[in-house]
Amino acid sequence: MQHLAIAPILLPLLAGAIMIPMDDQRGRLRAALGVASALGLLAIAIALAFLADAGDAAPVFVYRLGNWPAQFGIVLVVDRLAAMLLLLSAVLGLAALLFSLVRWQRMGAHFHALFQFQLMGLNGAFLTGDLFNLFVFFEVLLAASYGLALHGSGVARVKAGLHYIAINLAASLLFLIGVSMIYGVAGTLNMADLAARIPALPAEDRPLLEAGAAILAMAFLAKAAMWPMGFWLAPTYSAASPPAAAIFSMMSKVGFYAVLRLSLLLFGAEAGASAGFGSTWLFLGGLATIAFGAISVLATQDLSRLAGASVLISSGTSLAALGAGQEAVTSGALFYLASSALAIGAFFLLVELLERGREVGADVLAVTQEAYGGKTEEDEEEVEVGTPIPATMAVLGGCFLCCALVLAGLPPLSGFIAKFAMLDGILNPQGLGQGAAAVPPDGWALLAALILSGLATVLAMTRAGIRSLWAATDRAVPRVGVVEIAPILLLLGLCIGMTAGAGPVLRYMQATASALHTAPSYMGSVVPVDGTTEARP
Amino acid sequence: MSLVVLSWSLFAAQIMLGLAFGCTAWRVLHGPRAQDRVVGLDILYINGMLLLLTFGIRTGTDLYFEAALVVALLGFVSTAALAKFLMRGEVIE
Amino acid sequence: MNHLAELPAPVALLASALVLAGAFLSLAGSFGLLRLRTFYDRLHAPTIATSMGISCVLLASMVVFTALQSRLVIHEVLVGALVVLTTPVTLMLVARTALHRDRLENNPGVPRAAAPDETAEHPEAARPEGPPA
Amino acid sequence: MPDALYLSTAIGLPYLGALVTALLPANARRLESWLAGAVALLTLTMVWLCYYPTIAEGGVVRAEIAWVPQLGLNLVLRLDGLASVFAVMVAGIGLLVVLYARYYMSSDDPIPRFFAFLLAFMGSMMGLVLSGNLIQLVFFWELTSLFSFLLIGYWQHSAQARDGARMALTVTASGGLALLAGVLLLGHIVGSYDLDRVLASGDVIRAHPLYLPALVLVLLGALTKSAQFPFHFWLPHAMAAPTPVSAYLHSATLVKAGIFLMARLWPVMAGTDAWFWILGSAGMITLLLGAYVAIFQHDMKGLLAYSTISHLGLITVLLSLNSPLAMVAAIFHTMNHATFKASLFMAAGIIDHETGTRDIRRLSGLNATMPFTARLAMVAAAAMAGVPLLNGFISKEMFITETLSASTAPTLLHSLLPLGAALASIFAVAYSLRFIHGAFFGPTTGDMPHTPHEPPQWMRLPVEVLVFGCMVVGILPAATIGPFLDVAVRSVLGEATPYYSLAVWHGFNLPLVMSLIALAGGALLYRLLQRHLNAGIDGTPLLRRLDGRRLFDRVMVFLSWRFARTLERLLGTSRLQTQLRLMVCVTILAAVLALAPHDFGLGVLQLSPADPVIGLVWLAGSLCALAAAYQAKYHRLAALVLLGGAGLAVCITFVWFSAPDLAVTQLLVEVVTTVLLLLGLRWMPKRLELAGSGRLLSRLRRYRDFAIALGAGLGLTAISYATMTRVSPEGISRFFLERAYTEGGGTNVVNVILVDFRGFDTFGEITVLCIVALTVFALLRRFRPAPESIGVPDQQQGDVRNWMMVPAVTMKLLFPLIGVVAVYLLLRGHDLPGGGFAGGLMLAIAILLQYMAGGTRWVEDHLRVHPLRWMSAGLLLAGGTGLAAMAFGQPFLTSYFAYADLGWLGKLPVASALIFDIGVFALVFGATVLMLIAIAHQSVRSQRAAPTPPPAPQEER
Amino acid sequence: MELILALSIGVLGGSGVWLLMRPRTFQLIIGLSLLSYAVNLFIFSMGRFPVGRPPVLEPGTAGDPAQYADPLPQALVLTAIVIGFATTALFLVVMLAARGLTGGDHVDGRRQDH
Amino acid sequence: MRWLLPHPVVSAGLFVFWLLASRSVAPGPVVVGAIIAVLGGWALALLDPPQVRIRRPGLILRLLGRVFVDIIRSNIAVARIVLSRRPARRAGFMHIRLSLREPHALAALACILTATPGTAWLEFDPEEGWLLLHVLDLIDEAEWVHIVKERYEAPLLEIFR
Ligand code: NA
Ligand code: NA
Repeated sequence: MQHLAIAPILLPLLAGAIMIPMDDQRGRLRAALGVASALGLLAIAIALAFLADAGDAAPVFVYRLGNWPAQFGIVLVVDRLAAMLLLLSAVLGLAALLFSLVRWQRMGAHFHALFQFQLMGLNGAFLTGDLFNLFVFFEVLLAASYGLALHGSGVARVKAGLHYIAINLAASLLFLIGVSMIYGVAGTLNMADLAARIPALPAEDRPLLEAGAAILAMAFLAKAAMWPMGFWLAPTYSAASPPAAAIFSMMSKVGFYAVLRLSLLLFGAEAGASAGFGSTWLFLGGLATIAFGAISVLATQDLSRLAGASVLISSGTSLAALGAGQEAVTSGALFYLASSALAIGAFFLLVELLERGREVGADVLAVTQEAYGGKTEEDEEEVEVGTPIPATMAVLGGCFLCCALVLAGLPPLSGFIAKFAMLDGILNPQGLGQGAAAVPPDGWALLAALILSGLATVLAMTRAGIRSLWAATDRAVPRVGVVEIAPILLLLGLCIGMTAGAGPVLRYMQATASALHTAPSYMGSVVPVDGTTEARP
Repeated sequence: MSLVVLSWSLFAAQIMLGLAFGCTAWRVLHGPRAQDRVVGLDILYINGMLLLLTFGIRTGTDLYFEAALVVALLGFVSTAALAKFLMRGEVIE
Repeated sequence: MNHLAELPAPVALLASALVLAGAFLSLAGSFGLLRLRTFYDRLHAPTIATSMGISCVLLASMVVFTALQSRLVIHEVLVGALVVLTTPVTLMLVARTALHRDRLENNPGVPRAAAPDETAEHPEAARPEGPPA
Repeated sequence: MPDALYLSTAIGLPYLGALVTALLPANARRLESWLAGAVALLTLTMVWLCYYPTIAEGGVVRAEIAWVPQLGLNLVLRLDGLASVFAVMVAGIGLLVVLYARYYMSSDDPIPRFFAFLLAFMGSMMGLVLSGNLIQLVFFWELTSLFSFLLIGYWQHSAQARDGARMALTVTASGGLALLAGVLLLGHIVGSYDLDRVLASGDVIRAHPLYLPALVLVLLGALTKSAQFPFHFWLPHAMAAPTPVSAYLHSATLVKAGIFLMARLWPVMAGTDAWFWILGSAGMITLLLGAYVAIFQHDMKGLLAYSTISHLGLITVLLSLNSPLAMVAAIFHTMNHATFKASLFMAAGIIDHETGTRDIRRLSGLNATMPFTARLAMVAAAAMAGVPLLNGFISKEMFITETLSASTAPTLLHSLLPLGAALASIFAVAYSLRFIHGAFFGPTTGDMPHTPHEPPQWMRLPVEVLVFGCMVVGILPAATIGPFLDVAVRSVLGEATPYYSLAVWHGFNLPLVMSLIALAGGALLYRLLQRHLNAGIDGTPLLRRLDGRRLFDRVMVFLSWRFARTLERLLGTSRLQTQLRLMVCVTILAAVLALAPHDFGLGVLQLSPADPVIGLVWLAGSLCALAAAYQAKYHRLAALVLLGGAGLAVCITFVWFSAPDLAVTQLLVEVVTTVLLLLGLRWMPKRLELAGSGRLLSRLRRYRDFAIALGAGLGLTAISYATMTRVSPEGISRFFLERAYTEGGGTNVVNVILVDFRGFDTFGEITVLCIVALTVFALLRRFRPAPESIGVPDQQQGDVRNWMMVPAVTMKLLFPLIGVVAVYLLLRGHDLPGGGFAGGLMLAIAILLQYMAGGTRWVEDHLRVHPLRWMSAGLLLAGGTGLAAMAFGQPFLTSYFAYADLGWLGKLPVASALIFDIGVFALVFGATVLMLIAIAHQSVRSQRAAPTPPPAPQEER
Repeated sequence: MELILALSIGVLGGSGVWLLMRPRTFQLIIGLSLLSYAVNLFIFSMGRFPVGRPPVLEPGTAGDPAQYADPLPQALVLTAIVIGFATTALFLVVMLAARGLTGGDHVDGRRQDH
Repeated sequence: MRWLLPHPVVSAGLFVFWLLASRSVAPGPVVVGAIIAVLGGWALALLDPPQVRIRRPGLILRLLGRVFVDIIRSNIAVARIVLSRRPARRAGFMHIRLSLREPHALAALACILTATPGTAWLEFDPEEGWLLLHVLDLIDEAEWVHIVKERYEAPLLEIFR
């Protein structure tokens, strides 16, 4: 049973490792392996979520790799937050993978292996309880994301990929600087151990620790695309192949996850002199990101750029909500995170179907192509979609509408519940009717930001939707396969499910937020107070 | 007495090697042509390796021998690759 | 450095001499690399370091460790062997490169080919360098 | 309980119907309309079932379904008098509209979609009026916006429909967001979103400091939805919708949602000056403006649209008056307006349907060709104009009475009210006359696309029903509508319900005089304007410039182009340099901000004495680094060599401070990196130093960058120096030192950490390497070089065999030698410096050397490396070691260590960590070779450039 | 001694940051390499640069922390080196692909200014 | 035997290398060394290098001694040139026509000439056998030709025949 904690990492790893030497003749086997692994991950994630939700605030599993005591070896920690993110990444992974089966998997080499490693990296980042191991998993997921971002090659992807990689390499260096500073001052890498050490830190060492945390945060915030470090996101995501972009909708959440986990664990209420460190900046950065995302959303004419800009808004919203520092807002933000990740994933997949028919190989320089051996790859392959769906435009339109509704936070889908939950949390931090204290100014700012960004999204989505679905009447109806639309329907169906089942889902989120805001329960179960240097069992 | 002599000679030797390192680095810096830099780098590696060996003597551990071995082997590979690039325009044809 | 105190005096003195000689020769070679005026001249300087310089230091190391560990320690030979084996390769390649580039740029005083020809029969001494590339 | 069932059916059934209809085939028009009609009828029945006896007796039906109880958001279905009036309108007129649409819609249109949207809209409207929770109300509020958007844009091929739909959605959804904010404030003030609790908290709300913001936000929602000035402009453009939609949404339901909301919250939010001023001024302007503009509309539906705007303004003014009697009038006029306006829209639709045009200028003499329809339209129009004995008259008279009684109040607006009312009534008569006179009278030979004739009887039936209603209510108000109105009013006003009389005749009083003056004045005005109107000029006199649509478009364009694009350019960038610069600056700022509040200083640790050797090495190393930075633009090779110099300094430093493992690894990596970069240099463009790079601007940029770089460097120095002068914390490293040998079985603590204590990191790290190699391989398979670098480099004259003959001998000999070193590093790693990573890289270098010596083809004729297999095997081996532990019931990667006694050979240390390390070795070797070979292959590919596609540089050979 | 190392970290880091902000891809890659040297040394420096401590344990003993260097930063540096190596290789190849597809070596594609 | 040890000399070298590197002659390292030596030989065989046949071990030793002496001598000479303030010397290129063609022998000669400061191997023309040398102190060209041809080439010709 314990081993269930590591399964989300091992399963894709082994699947990926087996796929590496398979050549294109074994494409079907490779795809089957990939789907099997994704399904397995989904099953595991569901099981973990149920197990995590069954217990109290403490993590359900603390898996000690190599059987070393937690603060010396590396631990994986499964709590509600981790389980929820695992589930999200499993769902998005499955959807993106299914979508890719029709044609994107053949647009370049090693797609399936890279995809599995991507999932492994994501899962590892969510599970690990060790700061440096988090770096390693960040690198795993980033490396795979580089591969997926470049999957299919072409000018746009390579140009955007270059920026993406350069910025993330720089961010990784910041990560290392931050982690090592923290180690240099606190002498540990285990997050829980670190949290336990911070309150007792000598005053003269505190500035260094906080500076380290600030630098570390920059690495995360660059990945979460906080303004002004997120300009890479929209070009990269919009240039990436749709399945990659869909799974990337989880990637920007990783940065947020790290900030969430660490800021609440290390600088929560129990952190002594460091309590609440940086939350103001987080809040301001989040607001700036929302503003910039809203501006980008308004400014863009392109569907996939629109999707990218929506990621910015979503990131900014999560960050600002976290910066607000209220448990009630955090739970709303978690709900929002899940809902927007699903919708953005679906939107990226959908955009490709809507824009299908653009020439694939057009972006390769014609001159070199001729001189360099011509059409060597599968560039010119016909779009063969399998069984096409009926009433294509109606289905696509419906899906677009759903995505737009979730992203804009309009009823009736989960985006509305999410925004409402956050706004309610801002206005009534103690709960509705529980002492109507005056709302602080930052509450008003967040409220305005959420409402206005929703408005901007409505405007942009309406414009884009009308242009691509209604105005283009003379265009040929794209051929869309059942396998392609199914994942989109799956993701949007989950959004609908999150609306209908908002009560239980939000209850899970509230339990998660409450556990996050009470760091000692996490600390206590990861690093037991007594057995600090206890020998290997 | 002999200990003092040896210590000081090791120290002096390391200073000399450090100076040699500096001289070579200057050649690498100054060029003027690529081939000069490549030769410079080769010797830089040799100087570095000698530093490691003297350091090994100074500390009395032969654990730095591997590092020296690797320097000897790899300094060659990188300078050979540089030279090959200069000579043929690409490292692997 | 208390471990060095265990060394017998003659060994220590021998090692000192060898280390100093090796370091000095290496410094001389590097200094030559700095000082000599043409590339082809400079090609010679480092070989002082790669031959005697290294040998002396390696010998010193062998002596010291043999004395310290009271058994024959000669694995340093490997380093020497590797250097002897590899240095020519680098230098040959670099030299060949320099020749080739000088020829391409028609720098005077460089033999046109491996075989002797009329103009290069009696090459003069130090040639001026070509312009930096 | 049956009440709850009825109410949830009333909301759920339309949605269910919508779903079923959407799935029906496109040609099943009859079935679809029957289904829709049945749904509407059933919905109406449900309301009816609740109405009697509970509502009729002044009760409230309430059902609660748990949804998100934590947030105070439950599905609360609540039917009272006010809601039932609206619910009946929604379901009843819905039923009529379905019947009408059955004949109106053409078979070319996608009928299932139409009915699906219509039913969904009906459901949303029902949800709105039945909401017992404010958030739920907003929820359905936005849904009505959404489905109205879909209905307006139903004929999506028409640009007008698209623009109209977009405008409607933009305005109403924005208003909805404002409403959400307002409702949240109300919830905050009251402590609940439940309507009953909110309605009970009027005093608290009005006294709260947040009252005004909440009021403004709520009213923003109401006014946008009800098309009140200045948000009125969307409604005329929504006329691009099919006429049944206009009849339904734009007379009876959607636009009344705002009225509903204002009436709903009237008990708790009205009664203040702010309420009066906002609503009074907006309503008054709308009333007059709408009526005035309506006169000059040539499109029948346009006329009706502006008239609707005006009537909604009327109702708004009534609501603004803070008087219970005005409230009665407002509700009454709402009902009346719904009946006559819906019938008028339907009539206009019939005319459009039968003649092919709605242009009043083209229509003529329909009184003769379609007499029955004409009579119906005339009666409805008369109701609209406020002619006595029709329902419009009664409510309008109540309106005038209220304005007159309000005019005694102190403010200017109050005193202007009767004047406005009179003027608006005159306009109303004028446009009603225009509607009738323009279309039905005059010569029968208009220039109409079709020859006009009466519509099918069933298509006329809804109009007949509604007109009948107008007349009945107009003649016998108290007997027909009275009870319903009373229940509705009581549900709003409760105890404060005033006495009012629904009589047709109140005696010859001032209001009646004003009505009569209005009728006469309107007729006169129409007569005066007839010349102008017959001239057929587009646009409204005096208000030509006030084109809401143009303004809207300008705002939209400004928002997305000028504003958003400019801001995006200002606040964002697409340039990598700027992005990286920002990142560095933000990080520096973050660190400074974190350090600044404290007094950040050095620690107390005794510094170790400076070693001049390291000083010399670093003098050289620093110079190399600086020179590399300086040279990297024009002298790439020089920069590369200098980078090597700096790397060597790092390596020596590692040795100096007791980290031989790091030194070895650093060196290996540096060499492979150098070779990789060299392999890449071949494809880079030639770069010549250009004059003129010293422009002032670029010089300034460089100074700025220099300052940033200096800051970053100083920052790193300061932090590392400050840390090094501090005492080490009592950290976790003691554990590693103490257990490395006793429990990890190795003396090289670093290696034991890497393969055991923190083996999982290593596992991840080799995965990274593996991923990168795969990516490199995939990317290079589609590599296209720039045209000018395809050719063979000019240095390559003569055969490589010849040139490399002597060096190649040595390089080949080195192959096994380096291989042995690789194995050596691998096997001893656990105890001494070395390890799988170093070994793997070493072996890759051995292969690389052969490629350098012999060229790609030669090597591949002799050697078969299968890098992908090595990688896979390595990863599986490393992973398998971890899994093996699981088989023994231990966590993943738990190490096992023992000495196997091999007799005379001695004891062989068997550590699972070694197997793990072998996995690392294989993977690193495979990945490195794959990358090197993949890049190297590009030269071969380019030289083979030929019509036949070259095989991809697969791993075999 | 500490100051020398801190300064060299600063010089490496500063040069790297300078190159990071340059317009050519090759400058960027050299810059990233220099920066990763700086960062590796920086991580290493967080173990407080012990001078003259033995790098490996005496066989059969448990190490005394006062006698040995802090091994953990070293292990971290090793991981960082490997990952840095991998990413540098990847960046190189992307740089090549960009060069091939855009025809230039500007970080933003074909931009010509400075 | 051929298949087991295709390159016995190299295998022997590798075996010695291993033992030296392991710093031990215990049975364990010996066995591993033997395995590695065999594997190394096979690896080299993959590359299909020309077979080396080395004769006259005595001559090899004599040559090594001679080279050793020369290295010391030329080290001193070159060090003097480098360090002297105004060196009286004439550096220059010179051609020597070699009879050696065997690659290993040429490689050995290159090692010798490189290891001896003062002479630098620049270019070799395998067809005609012309070797282009650079000599730091080219006072007597004939003397250098003699050294290369007689002192080094002749024994090498004997050894690699
Ligand atoms: Na190691
Ligand atoms: Na020489």
